Amino acid sequence: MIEIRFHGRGGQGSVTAAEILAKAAFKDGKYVQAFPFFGVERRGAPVMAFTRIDDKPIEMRYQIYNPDYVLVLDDGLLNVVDVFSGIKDNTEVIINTTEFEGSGEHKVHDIDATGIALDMLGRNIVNTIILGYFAKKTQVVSIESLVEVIKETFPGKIGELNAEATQKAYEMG
Amino acid sequence: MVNIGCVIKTPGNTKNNKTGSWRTFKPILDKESCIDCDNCILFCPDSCINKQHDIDYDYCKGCGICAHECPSDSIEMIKE
Amino acid sequence: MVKEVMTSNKAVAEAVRLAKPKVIPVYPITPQTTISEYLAQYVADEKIDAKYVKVESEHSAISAAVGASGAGVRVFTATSSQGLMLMHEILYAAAGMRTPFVLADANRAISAPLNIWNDQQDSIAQRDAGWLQIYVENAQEALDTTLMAYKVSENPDVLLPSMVCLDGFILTHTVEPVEIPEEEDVDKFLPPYVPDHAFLDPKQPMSIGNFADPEYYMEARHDMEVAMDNSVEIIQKTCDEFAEIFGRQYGLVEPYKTDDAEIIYVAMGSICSSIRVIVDQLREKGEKVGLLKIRAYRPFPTEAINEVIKDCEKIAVVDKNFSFGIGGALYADMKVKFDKEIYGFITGLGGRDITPEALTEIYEKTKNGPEKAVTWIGLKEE
Amino acid sequence: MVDIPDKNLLAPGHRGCAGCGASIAVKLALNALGENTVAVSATGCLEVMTTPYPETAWEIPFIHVAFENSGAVASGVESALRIQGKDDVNVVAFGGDGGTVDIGLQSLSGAMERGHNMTYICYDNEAYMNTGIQRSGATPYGASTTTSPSGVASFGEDKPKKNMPMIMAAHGIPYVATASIAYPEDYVNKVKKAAETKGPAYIHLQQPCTTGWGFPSEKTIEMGRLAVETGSWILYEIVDGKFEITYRPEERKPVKEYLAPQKRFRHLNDEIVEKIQKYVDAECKELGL
Repeated sequence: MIEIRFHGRGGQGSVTAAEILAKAAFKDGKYVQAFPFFGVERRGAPVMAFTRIDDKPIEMRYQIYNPDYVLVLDDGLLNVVDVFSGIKDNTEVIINTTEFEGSGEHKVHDIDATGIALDMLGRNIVNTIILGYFAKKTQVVSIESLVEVIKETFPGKIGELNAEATQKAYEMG
Repeated sequence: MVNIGCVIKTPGNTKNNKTGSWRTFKPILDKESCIDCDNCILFCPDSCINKQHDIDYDYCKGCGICAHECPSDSIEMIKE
Repeated sequence: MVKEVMTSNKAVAEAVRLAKPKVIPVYPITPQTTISEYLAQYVADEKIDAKYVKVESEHSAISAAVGASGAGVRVFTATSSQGLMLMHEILYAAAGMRTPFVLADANRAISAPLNIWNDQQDSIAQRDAGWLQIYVENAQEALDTTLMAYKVSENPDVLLPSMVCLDGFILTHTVEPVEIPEEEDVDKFLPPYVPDHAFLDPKQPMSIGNFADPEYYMEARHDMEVAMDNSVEIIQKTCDEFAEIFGRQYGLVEPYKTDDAEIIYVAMGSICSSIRVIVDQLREKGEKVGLLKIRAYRPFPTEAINEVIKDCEKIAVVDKNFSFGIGGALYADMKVKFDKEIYGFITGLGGRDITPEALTEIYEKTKNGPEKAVTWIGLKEE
Repeated sequence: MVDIPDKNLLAPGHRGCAGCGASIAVKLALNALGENTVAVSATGCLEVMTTPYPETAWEIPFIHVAFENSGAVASGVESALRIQGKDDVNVVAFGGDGGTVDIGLQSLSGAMERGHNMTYICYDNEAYMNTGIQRSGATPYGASTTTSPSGVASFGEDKPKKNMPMIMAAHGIPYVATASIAYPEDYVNKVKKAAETKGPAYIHLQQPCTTGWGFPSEKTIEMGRLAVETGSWILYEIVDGKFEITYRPEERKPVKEYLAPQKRFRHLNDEIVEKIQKYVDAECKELGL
């Protein structure tokens, strides 16, 4: 069982990212589950989403308290919420940032997803990009499935662009 | 034993209920002086006057609208 | 056979598409809303040949549903929480008029305080309305149960409406893999609705929704009790037929590792998944524990439950609802029906997450004999 | 002249009061609509007196569900009929004033706004008669009811009648009309027009009630006529937004002639009667009567 927690802000697509990851892993032949932290948060407020991936059917339906991976879509959240809450010794944390200075306590990867997004999409939407980086770093999900699901989720040009950006992030991983 | 959901599949069967027994005054129509205005038919709440101006006493409750609305005074209400 | 990753709300919408209702009056409310959205889109895209009635309230949703079902067509509606409470009066009318349509309820807490999250107080509050109530555990079951609900409700020996209860957010907004049945298989399983008992046709006039005085009222209500009793067997039969075509077997109840269990959890809905995980963990430690999942809450499957629990020592009933001074509704029903050592546990109200620790605590308390007959689990200390 | 059909579609034997205006209202409407009609009713006198199980006075398909929802029930019925291709079946809903202007307003408003092809007829007897004469939003100024009684410090209902037809007209529906059972030709024509209208139609029908208003049973029609002849009830229609008076009294009688025979107004002093007369005058002036 692999448990992943996403941190983002309302409107940044954290829930969509959690679902895309689940769908991609499903394409890889896994059992999956993804859900938002059920809130009434509006655009801009901190939000969470969760994905579980396993080789057998997933039964548990409580929230994820001790994630194996944490994905942070917005480094501004580091000052607002404890993204490291409940993490284990081997938990890996991926943060969209250019200036994170970790204490060395945690396994932290940083990627400038915003840079890629602004460069390739023309706007700061990083939810799929960070998944590309995650795929390479962790091998939890295949980039092929990820790209397929992104194209299915966003039909047309926007999907193509997102897929390219995700591919780029994958190569940076 | 009731029908499922108390549905009634016999349209118009309130005719089983002879409301004529409610009556204390009875309308008597004089066809001689009747001018065929049909007011009595139109205004009868109990649909008991037919096209030929025959009054069905099985249902007439004796409300007196027909007599009151008769322009030729052809209907008289008499005590049962 | 297509398998896709989707929420339970989408799964319900897919079932509705396959069941081919003719009228869909529905009003949005969190967390049911996406059902109303999917169905509006399906109608807009002609994926369903139905009239989507954009009603102005849940009260009108259920009223239009009764009207349409009374007029003789298959009908679907959905709601949640306050919406179901607003429907309350007409839920009774729908059952009494024997309009056999299906309503999906995205289980959510009741105000006040205002809360949009999951518990089951909303549908439990409607348990005496004369509706069949089936509680589902996952998205697949939500889809399958919606299809089966039509078949059961429309059975001439039942003719009562069905409520498919799915936990808000925990199911409605969680994606997981779902197998979508083939249309031709569903058509075979669920033929078109052809009512005989009530419909509105000028060629064969009938009056429905009539006035009944003391001479007839009790018989009419008693007939509903008989129909509810009939539904026990018909639900099981329908589950078996469903399994034959689609390969997934459901029942009135679903036991898990109960054969030699000394303590059995009894619960409804999505919590059963998590309890199964805990049962496995406790079993590994040598504890003789099992789970009895109640799918059909109304009709109450007394015999099916008895079959499973008759030899166990203690029962822990997990309720996401409560009745003041009594405890959970399922707990109260179990106490009425069975002369056993039964304890009640109130959990997860208003979306309070039910953690593995909470579920383990329920087991420990039951094993050791709780201080109270009914215990609130997960309540914060002062 | 009004055509007299061979068969009445509201059968005798129903439990309406002797002299019941609601029965006349429904009988005339069904005459106009014909057999190819489905009727919906709100809870109220009409439902209770016509469908005492196992008997029904209805010769056409009929459905009742509850008090406040006949607009929504009719929406469901209409939708079900249309999706089955039964486009020629008339759908008519009847509600009393309570079921229409008070508790059923939301349901009706939704149904009208959605554009269902149906006719809604409010049979307005100006109070909750089924439960024993309690005031409704349609009870007129000065009327004494059991919940707006006259008393030492009260002259009865102290608010004017809710202007329901205009509220319906504000929905922008293609057909709105007022009518009276005392003018059957006018009423029947309006029901026919409403049925022919593609989309929602609303008829607000004044229907005197012998029991609730307190007059002898033979005067049901006379009261309706007095209401119209005094200008207390104005007959008009609004077709696609165009307003037109459909009946003009030759000479408007004083309101007192309408109020005096009714027990519900008997307590009124000259001052209140004068006030009512002024209300009526203003209303007639506004509508061009």
